[in-house]
Amino acid sequence: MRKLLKTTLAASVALGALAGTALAQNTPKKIGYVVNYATHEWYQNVIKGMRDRGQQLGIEIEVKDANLDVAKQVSFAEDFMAQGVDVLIITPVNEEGVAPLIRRAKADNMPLVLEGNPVKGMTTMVAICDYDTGYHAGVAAGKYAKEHLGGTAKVMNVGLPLLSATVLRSQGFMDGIKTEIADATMVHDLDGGGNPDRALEVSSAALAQNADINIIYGINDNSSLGGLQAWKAAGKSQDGLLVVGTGGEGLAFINAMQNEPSYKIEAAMFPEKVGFTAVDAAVKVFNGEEVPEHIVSPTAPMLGEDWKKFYSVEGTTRSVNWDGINGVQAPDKCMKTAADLKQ
Amino acid sequence: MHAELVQERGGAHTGAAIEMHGIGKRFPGVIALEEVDLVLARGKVHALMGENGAGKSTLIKIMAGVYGRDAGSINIGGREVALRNPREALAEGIKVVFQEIALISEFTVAENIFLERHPVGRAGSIDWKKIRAESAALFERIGFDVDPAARTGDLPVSQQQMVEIARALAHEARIVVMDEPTSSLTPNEVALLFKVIRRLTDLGIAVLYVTHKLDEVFEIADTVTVLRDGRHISTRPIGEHTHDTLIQDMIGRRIDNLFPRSRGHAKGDIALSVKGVSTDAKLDDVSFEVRAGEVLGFFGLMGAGRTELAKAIVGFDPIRAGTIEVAGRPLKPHDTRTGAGLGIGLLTEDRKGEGLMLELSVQQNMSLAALGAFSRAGFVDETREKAAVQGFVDRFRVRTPSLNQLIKNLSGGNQQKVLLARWLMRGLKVIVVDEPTRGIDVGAKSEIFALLDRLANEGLAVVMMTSEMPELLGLSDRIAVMAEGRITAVFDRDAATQENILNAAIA
Amino acid sequence: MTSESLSSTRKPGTAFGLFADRSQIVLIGILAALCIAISLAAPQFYSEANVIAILRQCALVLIVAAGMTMLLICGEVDLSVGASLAFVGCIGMDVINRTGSLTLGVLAALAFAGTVGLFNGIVATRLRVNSLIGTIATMMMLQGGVFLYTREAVQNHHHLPSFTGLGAGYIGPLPIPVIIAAIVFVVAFVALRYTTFGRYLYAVGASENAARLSGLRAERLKLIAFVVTGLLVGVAGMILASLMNAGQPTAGRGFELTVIAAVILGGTSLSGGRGTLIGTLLGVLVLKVIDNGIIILRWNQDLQMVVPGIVIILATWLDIVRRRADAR
Amino acid sequence: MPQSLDAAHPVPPPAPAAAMLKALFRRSEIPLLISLLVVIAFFSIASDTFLTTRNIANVLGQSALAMTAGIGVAIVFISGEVDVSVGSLVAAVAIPLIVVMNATESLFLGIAAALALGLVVGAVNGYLSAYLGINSLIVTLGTLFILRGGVYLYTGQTAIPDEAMLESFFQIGNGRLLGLLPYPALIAFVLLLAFAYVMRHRPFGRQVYAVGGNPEVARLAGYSVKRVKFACFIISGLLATVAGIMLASRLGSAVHVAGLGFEFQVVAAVVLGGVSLSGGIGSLFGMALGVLILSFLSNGLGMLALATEWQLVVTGGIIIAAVAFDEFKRRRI
Repeated sequence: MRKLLKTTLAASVALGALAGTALAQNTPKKIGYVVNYATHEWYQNVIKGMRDRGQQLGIEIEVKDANLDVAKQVSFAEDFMAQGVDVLIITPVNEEGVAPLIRRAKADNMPLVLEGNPVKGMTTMVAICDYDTGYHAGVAAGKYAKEHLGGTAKVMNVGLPLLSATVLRSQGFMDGIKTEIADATMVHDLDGGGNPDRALEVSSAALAQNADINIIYGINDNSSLGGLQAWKAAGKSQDGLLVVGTGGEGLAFINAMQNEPSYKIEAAMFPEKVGFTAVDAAVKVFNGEEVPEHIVSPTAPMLGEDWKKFYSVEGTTRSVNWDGINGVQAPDKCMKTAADLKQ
Repeated sequence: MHAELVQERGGAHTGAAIEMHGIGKRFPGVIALEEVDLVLARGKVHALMGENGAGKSTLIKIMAGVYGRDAGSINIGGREVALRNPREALAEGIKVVFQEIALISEFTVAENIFLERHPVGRAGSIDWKKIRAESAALFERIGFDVDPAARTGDLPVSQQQMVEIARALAHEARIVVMDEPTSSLTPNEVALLFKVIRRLTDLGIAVLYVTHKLDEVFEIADTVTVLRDGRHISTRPIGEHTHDTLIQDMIGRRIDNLFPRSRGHAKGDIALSVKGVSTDAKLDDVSFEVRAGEVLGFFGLMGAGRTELAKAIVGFDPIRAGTIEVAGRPLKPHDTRTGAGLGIGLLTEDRKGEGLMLELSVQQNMSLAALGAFSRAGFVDETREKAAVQGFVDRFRVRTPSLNQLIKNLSGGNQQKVLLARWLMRGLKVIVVDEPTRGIDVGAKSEIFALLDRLANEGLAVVMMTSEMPELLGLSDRIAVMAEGRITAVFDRDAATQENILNAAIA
Repeated sequence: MTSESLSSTRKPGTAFGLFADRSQIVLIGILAALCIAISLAAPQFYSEANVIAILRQCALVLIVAAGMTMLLICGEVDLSVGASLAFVGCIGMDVINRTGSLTLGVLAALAFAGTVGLFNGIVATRLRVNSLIGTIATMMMLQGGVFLYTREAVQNHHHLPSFTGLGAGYIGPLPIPVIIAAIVFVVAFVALRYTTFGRYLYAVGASENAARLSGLRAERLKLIAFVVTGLLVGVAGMILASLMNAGQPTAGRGFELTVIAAVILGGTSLSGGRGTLIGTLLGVLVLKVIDNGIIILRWNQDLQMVVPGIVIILATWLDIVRRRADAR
Repeated sequence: MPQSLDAAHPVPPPAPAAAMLKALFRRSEIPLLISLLVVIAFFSIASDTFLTTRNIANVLGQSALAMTAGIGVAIVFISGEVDVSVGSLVAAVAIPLIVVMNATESLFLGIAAALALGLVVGAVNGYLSAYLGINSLIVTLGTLFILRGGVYLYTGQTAIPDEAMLESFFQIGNGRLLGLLPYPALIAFVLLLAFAYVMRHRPFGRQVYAVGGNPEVARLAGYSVKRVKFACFIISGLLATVAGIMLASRLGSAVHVAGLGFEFQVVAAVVLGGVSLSGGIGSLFGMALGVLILSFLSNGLGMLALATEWQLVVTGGIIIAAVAFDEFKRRRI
């Protein structure tokens, strides 16, 4: 309890400090955010970060959920423009699919910030580096494998080829792990749909075919947990297994890290920080300030008990330890982006 | 307009309109038609008669292009024609008026008249004005009083049947086939129908008239062809026939009395008591009683509410007011399960829609209502079930290759026997039969008639809805007449005459 | 494919039940061909682990498909099973967390799932909304409702071994879900094949009016089929929650289509009155073997959408061809 | 006599006022129109940004996709069949469109290629359903999966961007007539009028109603039931293609995840619009009203900042209520 208080205090101090700098400028009154998938925990936390920051700066944040529908996304952005918000933030369902929208926003003089994925013709984007996230988790996994798994790395990737971001994570993970274990291989590359049950299903088949898998990588927590559950359902012992998850958006990974002996690494992507940063970027764009094309929001692999530095849990509520998160350094540039995938 | 057309084309009103020779058709396990000949003369009415399953419907479906033939030739105007589908048959000038209403109920009457070909104006748009005007003119010509703009589904069945018949006039037909056209018509409409038929023959059109009603044949037909068991039996001018010879040709033996009555007048306790039943749709304060062993006949013109009454008293349709008691115990309205439990069941007039489960077998169809009796703790004892079904198949002489035959492959009369058996297997106190012999020929009719008679004799109470006078007068102990949802008169068997029944029905 | 014999028409006894119905021979052939082809290319197909993985996947689908078969036979359909599956898991997990009792959790899950089935049944039979549309609407409401209930996955707090066992446990060599599915299958098979209830379902599906006139309570029978399907979703939902060690609100997407595809593939008619549980079992196996084979063979997983689509159309067409041949 | 021709009753009876009222009420359009007005009125009061010309124009543009595809789906429904493949088809047709445009820089060739694919898919659906007699729900569910899988396989699960960047192509989905009415709304409206005319005043339209209302009767009247149904599937394929082209223009690319769940939206709107699943009943104007109701509802709930979960719950409830009402009405009146 005392710890929670301390965290909250620290957070407000941090917020206040940042708010101080921001308040010197003009602030937009209302920001419209078209999120691609609001029911997902990741985006709920992004929104939470936005609202926290918005409250600090006295900005109203309105959210519309495209619910993974590209057509609806364009419609909602249109609605916001008709409604007359001051800045628009969009998380594209698909990065190609919002190109005409950006053109129309420009024609309407509507300041626009993208979250997540870069789009041709955009002003700025706030995003984590997916490749880097995977890469650093991969390096950590390599080190762990050297120490605990006898130096072999047979990876089952519970991936999601549907999105460039998740493809980058998987690539980064493999590249990272190879820096430590040169002969690390991806034994199975799966499409787990990002869903826990689908991930469970496809992993079961893959685990049955390849008994030598010793590392499960999931592009999000649902995927890594689905893979782990498939492992458990096959009646296998978790000795000699390493599970690496990505995201760290909810309670699921904390639960797993506490209770599952193999769930040792989580590549945290701090969604709250993404939302926080996006609002700051929106204010800057609103004021016509110079902004970099890619504003990077930090990520970091968390090993073992590391998560306690960033989050505290009380019952079923998770609160942000802003001190910890703000202490994580973000790179200026990503090692690899979606643009690199196309070549 | 149309009349001239036909006359021009028809030329002399004599000679063959269509010649069919050696027609053969097989269905799985059944030879429906074998070596059947039929020649229709221009401007004449040719009656086609035959028992249940004799092959009449198969033959007219071949003429309509609904079925292909397996053997034989069809010549029209000296040309052999294929008649692969209804379109080809229509193009050859063959128009079939089926017993089942063949109208689109969502369309207006006028549009249905021109269903085969919507007249179009310039630019290919439908000429609705012409459709309206011509159908109105057509109705006026034949004296048929119905609004061409009415939605067809809103009309009573008899008027729909008349629309069907009128439709035959609107087309450039050379051959008109009518399948049991009077089965749902009122006497006035039958007269109208005969007028239409005479008009058709005056135009040189050949009419094939399929029916079971002997009186009608003697009234309208020039020639009669009889089929039996899929074979051609006889073709004779009507003048060479008497009632008896015709029946003999149809069933291969003589019947002295079509509706033999074996019963005395012994009546038991009250089996069914209906008091003040009214429904939203039709019925208005209907009350009557039926005793065990008694047959109560209900007569009424189309739309009088007989079918509605039948469905209400077995618990199929909801009622607004009134009570129904079976053997002294109250029936819960709108609940057929308690109805069946109390021992009342309905033999429906709509076999396809409400009686049969077409995709299921004879056995599954027959044992449905009595399944509970063959089961212990919810499990069906199939040996007992099968034995019972076989028993009824034998007793009712149901013609089926096996108990596993799908019921849709049986003829109408055999289907009706299966449905009757469905109730008798269960054991009833009261059976309500609605047009029990509709679409069934003389032989099967008299079988079903005899069955009902015997059942009443065994103590069953029978409520019979019928529009056929001989049936009504032959079987009923008492006759109730309905008009507009009310009972207008009740006659004892001895007091009932055709005249006073009709008078009460019109009232 | 042609047969002149009359015995090819279906027998009431064997018609909806016994093993050698001809439509099922096609499916058995497809299944055998698939198994042989896959195992030739990837011998691990027959490994114990893989067979158990396939069976466990089949179990979830089969449990719900047993109910869906009954529904389709009586002429109805339920598209809300996928959304309900997710919701059930969340509720079951939540109740276990609150009470620490597996029994109460399972009961809550069953109560909820049964209520969803009841709701679908009432909408279809009392309000007379076509169940295809009505259950799509229920699906939407459940998808929305589950996020109103919980914003995130409900984690397993107590780690009850009995709860874990529900999905991942074994009795002897057999996984518990497979045993549950086998029990459900046998009960449903017997119910459809040997009881009056089963016979009534076929009758209601073949002609609701005729069934009603024969003294059956058609609406109530349909209602029961809806509730049974709902309850089976409850069972499957708890197994899935156990397998995932959490109640996942995002689970079950597309599950309804897998289930319906399997039932249709098994020869059950969408228009009611026709279908068998053996067929459904074969349908489930075929679909899941295809799914598994595509992964085992390392084919592009996008084929997991394409191949079942083709197989279902093909199987339905073969069934039509066969029935036409029988009718000739 | 007035020439007001309703889809199902081209010649309304010249009846007294009560019967007229009854006939009016039996048409699904009137209650639907009232519902639409209630929805609009409600949100106009509840949100101050709802009833603006710009917003209304936007919603009309947004509803154009569902309306265009909905015309085809409604026609297939009226013919007594079902088409749920439109969700994947709108994504699939964008591929030939964009690929050909990128290669040839010709909007015309791109659209031709897209229409060709739509035609083929419609023909396959129609052939399998009408001529081979496979249940159309199964067929189109199958093609829904096959097409989506095919799109993923072809694109490798990425979007194909529009590299030709033709202004004309951009304008299709994003341009506005007089700077106000989005072109998609205009296209959908013209198509709606054209097909409503066909369904009421051309023999083909009447054949579709007859075939759906009673196929046996239609066959006896000499119609080729199979050919009519086949044609309906082709119409549906082509109209879904038009919707797909408009969507591709709005997205500036062929997006592999486009149209996921679109079939549910369209079917829901069509059914809400009073088009019966059993065939032969319903009108295209009813369908259009169904689409508009759902579009305004989605827009309005969004304006009230109601979360997706509430939107789902509300929409689901409305569908059940609307269809139940329709059924109730059909039985009572």
